[in-house]
Amino acid sequence: MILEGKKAVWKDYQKEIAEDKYYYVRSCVRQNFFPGSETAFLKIMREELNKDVYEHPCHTSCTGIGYHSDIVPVETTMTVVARQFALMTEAGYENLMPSCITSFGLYTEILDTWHHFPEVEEKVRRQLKKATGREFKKPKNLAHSSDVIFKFRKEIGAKAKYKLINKETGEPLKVVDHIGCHYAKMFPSKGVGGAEYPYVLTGMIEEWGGQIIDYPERRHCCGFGFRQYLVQANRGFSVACSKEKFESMKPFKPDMIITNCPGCPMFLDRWQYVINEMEGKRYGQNGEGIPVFTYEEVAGLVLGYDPWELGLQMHQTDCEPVLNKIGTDYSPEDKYNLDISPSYSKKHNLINV
Amino acid sequence: MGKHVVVIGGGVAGLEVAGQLSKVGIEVSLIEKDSNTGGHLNKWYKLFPDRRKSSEVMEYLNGITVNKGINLMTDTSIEMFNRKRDHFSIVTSGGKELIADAVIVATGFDLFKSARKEEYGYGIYDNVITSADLEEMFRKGEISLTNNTIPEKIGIIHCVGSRDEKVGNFYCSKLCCVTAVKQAIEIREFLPESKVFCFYMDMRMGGALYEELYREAQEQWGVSFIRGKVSEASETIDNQLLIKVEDTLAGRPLKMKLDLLVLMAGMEMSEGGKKIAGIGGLRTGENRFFAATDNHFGSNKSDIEGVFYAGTCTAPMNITETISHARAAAIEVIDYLKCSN
Amino acid sequence: MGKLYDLLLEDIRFEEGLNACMNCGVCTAICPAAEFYIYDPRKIVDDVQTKDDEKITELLMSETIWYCGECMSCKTRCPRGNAPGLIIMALRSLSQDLGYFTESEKGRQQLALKRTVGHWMITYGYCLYLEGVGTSMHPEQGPVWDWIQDNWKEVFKKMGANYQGDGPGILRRIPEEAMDEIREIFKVTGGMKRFENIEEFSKKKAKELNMKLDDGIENEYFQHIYKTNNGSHTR
Amino acid sequence: MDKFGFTISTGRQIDYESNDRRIAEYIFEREPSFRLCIECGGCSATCTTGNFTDFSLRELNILIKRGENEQVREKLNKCMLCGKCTLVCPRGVNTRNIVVLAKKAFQKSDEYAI
Repeated sequence: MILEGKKAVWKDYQKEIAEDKYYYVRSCVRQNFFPGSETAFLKIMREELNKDVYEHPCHTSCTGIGYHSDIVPVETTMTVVARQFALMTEAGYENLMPSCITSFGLYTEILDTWHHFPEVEEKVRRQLKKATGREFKKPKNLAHSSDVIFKFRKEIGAKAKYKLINKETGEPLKVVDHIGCHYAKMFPSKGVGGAEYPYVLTGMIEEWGGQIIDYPERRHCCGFGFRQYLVQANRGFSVACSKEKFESMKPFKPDMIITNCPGCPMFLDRWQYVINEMEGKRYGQNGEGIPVFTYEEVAGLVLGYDPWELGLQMHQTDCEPVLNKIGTDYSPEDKYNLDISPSYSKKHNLINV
Repeated sequence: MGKHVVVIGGGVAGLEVAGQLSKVGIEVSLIEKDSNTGGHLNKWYKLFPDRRKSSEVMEYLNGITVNKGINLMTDTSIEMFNRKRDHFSIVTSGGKELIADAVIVATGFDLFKSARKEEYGYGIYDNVITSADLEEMFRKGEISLTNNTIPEKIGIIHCVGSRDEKVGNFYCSKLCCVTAVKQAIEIREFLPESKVFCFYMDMRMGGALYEELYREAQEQWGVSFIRGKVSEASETIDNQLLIKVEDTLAGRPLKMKLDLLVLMAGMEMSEGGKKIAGIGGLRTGENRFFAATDNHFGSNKSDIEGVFYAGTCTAPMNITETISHARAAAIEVIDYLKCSN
Repeated sequence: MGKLYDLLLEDIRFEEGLNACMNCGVCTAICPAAEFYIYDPRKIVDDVQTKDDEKITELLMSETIWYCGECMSCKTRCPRGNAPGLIIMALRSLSQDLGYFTESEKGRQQLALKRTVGHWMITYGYCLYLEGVGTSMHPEQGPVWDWIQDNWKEVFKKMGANYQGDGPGILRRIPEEAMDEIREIFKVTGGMKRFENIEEFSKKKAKELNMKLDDGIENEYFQHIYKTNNGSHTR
Repeated sequence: MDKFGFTISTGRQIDYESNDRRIAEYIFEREPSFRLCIECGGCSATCTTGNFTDFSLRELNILIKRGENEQVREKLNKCMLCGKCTLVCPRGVNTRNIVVLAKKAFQKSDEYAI
């Protein structure tokens, strides 16, 4: 592997990411499976980085999962997305920052379609007006929330309490990055680092002390495939995809997996449990699984947030091996203790600052 | 006649056209940006279809430069280029002004920069090389991997940078298929224990003796041909390359581990040619090569009277075609100079 | 000849997704679905570009158009700028419009998706709304999911959620006015029509198969389409 | 299966490294024209069986070369050995003999002779 070659590719894919004043839209999957990640994200943005992040109470799902399950027609999806734009316009924001990769991909795709087919945009404007009376401006800047954390990775690194380094050996943790398919595969120029060697998570890991490892199935889909997971009869395909990835990364002995898509960490986490149940196979070291994290969780850990406030107890595959390696100060016995009241949730989640 | 012609580019086409013009007593200034003439040919080991040594062709071409009436200027490029009524004023990088009655553009091609096909990992994965790198190995007489071991399984990917709108090249470079076949045979000659696989979309064996060479590769050298465009390569923990392709004629995806991957880089309009097009106001086509006035009987003519094209600056060509095209350019120039008398 | 092709052309994704295919197979080579299912996106694109009504009808009734996971890896690589994934989406839409989807085991699953994801979307404004969706439908979620389901409200409170609350935040209750807008959009743009279509053709199919299909998910037909895999899709 | 309601799918890629190509090697040695196929499909087009079933001689040739032996074995007996294919082949491949040799090779491999 020649790092210089990758650096040359990364240089070709610099994307513009807004500096401040973000309009945040949430992710259906993240909310249900990794709610702590979105909470931590807002805390980092607002408290650590002093950014203006606005969330509109009336925004909804973009319909992405329904759209990619093909039960929602493209025009419906475009109009729901147009409504999101309208809410943003009305709130006086122009930098759209979705939490979800499917949404990010969908917004990117729709803006591209409208660019090439202005008549489609006009039709959507008419339909939105008819259905809701709303009008909209298109976002000036569209960046996924992982792009924004990437942008401020150095600022986060400067405040870090922990590094992604094995405190016993002094060696950097070996990290596998997994990028959501819709981040850059459809429009490589819209992703930091492009589609083939995405830099968005690699940049964070490098900055926070870890070492990214490349492995043959790095670009492979986690296997969600929308209908391929959502319907039980199809899940054999879904799990097979993740298994392909685990088999491929195993020889590299990764300490952890970091992801930027809401769904992927859930699948990479749960499928390890299923494969172990079905075949008695584990892919981590010492007979353990490979801990899987969202990038918000990793940022939170680096900043010294409590693992149980980050929601790491909502993972099926234990995250403790990583906590122990980097030396997180945490209380193992409180993992499932729900009586301890959250230290920051009220302040940072419910109110738009 | 006392005429002076400037030839831009000292590769195969430039040398040949200069030689032909000097033969009939026309004074030629041959301008070459590198310190040697011969262009890409310098890097090649043997040539298709008969696998003669490229040095033999080089010998013929270098012989031309000593012709009477050829003023060879190496390490020189063109900075300005204007038509002034009945002649051209050309300013070189050395600041010298040349006055010419006609100009021949023979700026040739550049090999496609294979790193642009990111998914094949050229410049990133250790043992991914281009057809040009392989020729270099042939010239050194040694095919080896970065860890100095000998490869056993070698894959050749056709159409790298050709027939691919992802890199903006819709056209076929037309010589890569036969180059792949030639190189596959040569690998087998060098490494009799090796296995060679060519991954192609179509085998475009449209030149004299090409198909015969293809047959020889199958029959005598046991080269395998698999129809499918390789989707990606990645590096395994033992430094092998895992490739993914559809074996389209079996209708099944196929994965294979290789020790060495060779990319058949296509041909593109040269950077030098683009520069000349810019300063000379010469028209280029959608494929970015120079656009001739007529595809059938004006392939040497530009839109500017007195400016002609020779060789691969207009389209991918093999050496035979390049030499023919250069000779045709000489005839056009001689004709033009006669008429302008 | 070409009538169905013309219908496909009305889908903007089809126009974006199909130039001329040269059968290089780069899509199939990288396709996760082709790796596991007996599936070849190259072949589908090639069949579609013949414009042959008979071939397209066969596709619309087939299992094969339902294997794609819409990861769009194919779009990254196609040297002709095609996106087989988008072509598949257009085929799936047309299959549902014409009611052909119930002719295949995988196609029939659209009702399951409509009654889960679709239902959540127009009821709550989220594509996923998993309170109460226990491990019976999702055994792969593991013991942690049991714990989360058993302690749903407390877990979400601890995670800083605004569960069913007013204002912004995680799993907030989206105001009824906002939901009215979403439902109106579905009405105006054909989303409701798609839902009705899926229901209507599924009911017809259930009758044909002599299976019970009531509302919701606790009925014979739903459970059948959600769980049945006849094993012919993979090797 | 019982607990989860599905099993983990297995891949259907041709896995070049794990396939056994001894059947192909056996044929290469005895029928050198096997190497010459350019997969034009002339044989399949003229093949009587191919015109009535989904049997494809062209595909069979490839599957043998890739070592997809299970599939080859299954398809092999569909050939009626009429030899019409050899009349049309532009590369002079003795397709009929390839089928004959493949059958022999399977027989031998069943007897553990190759």
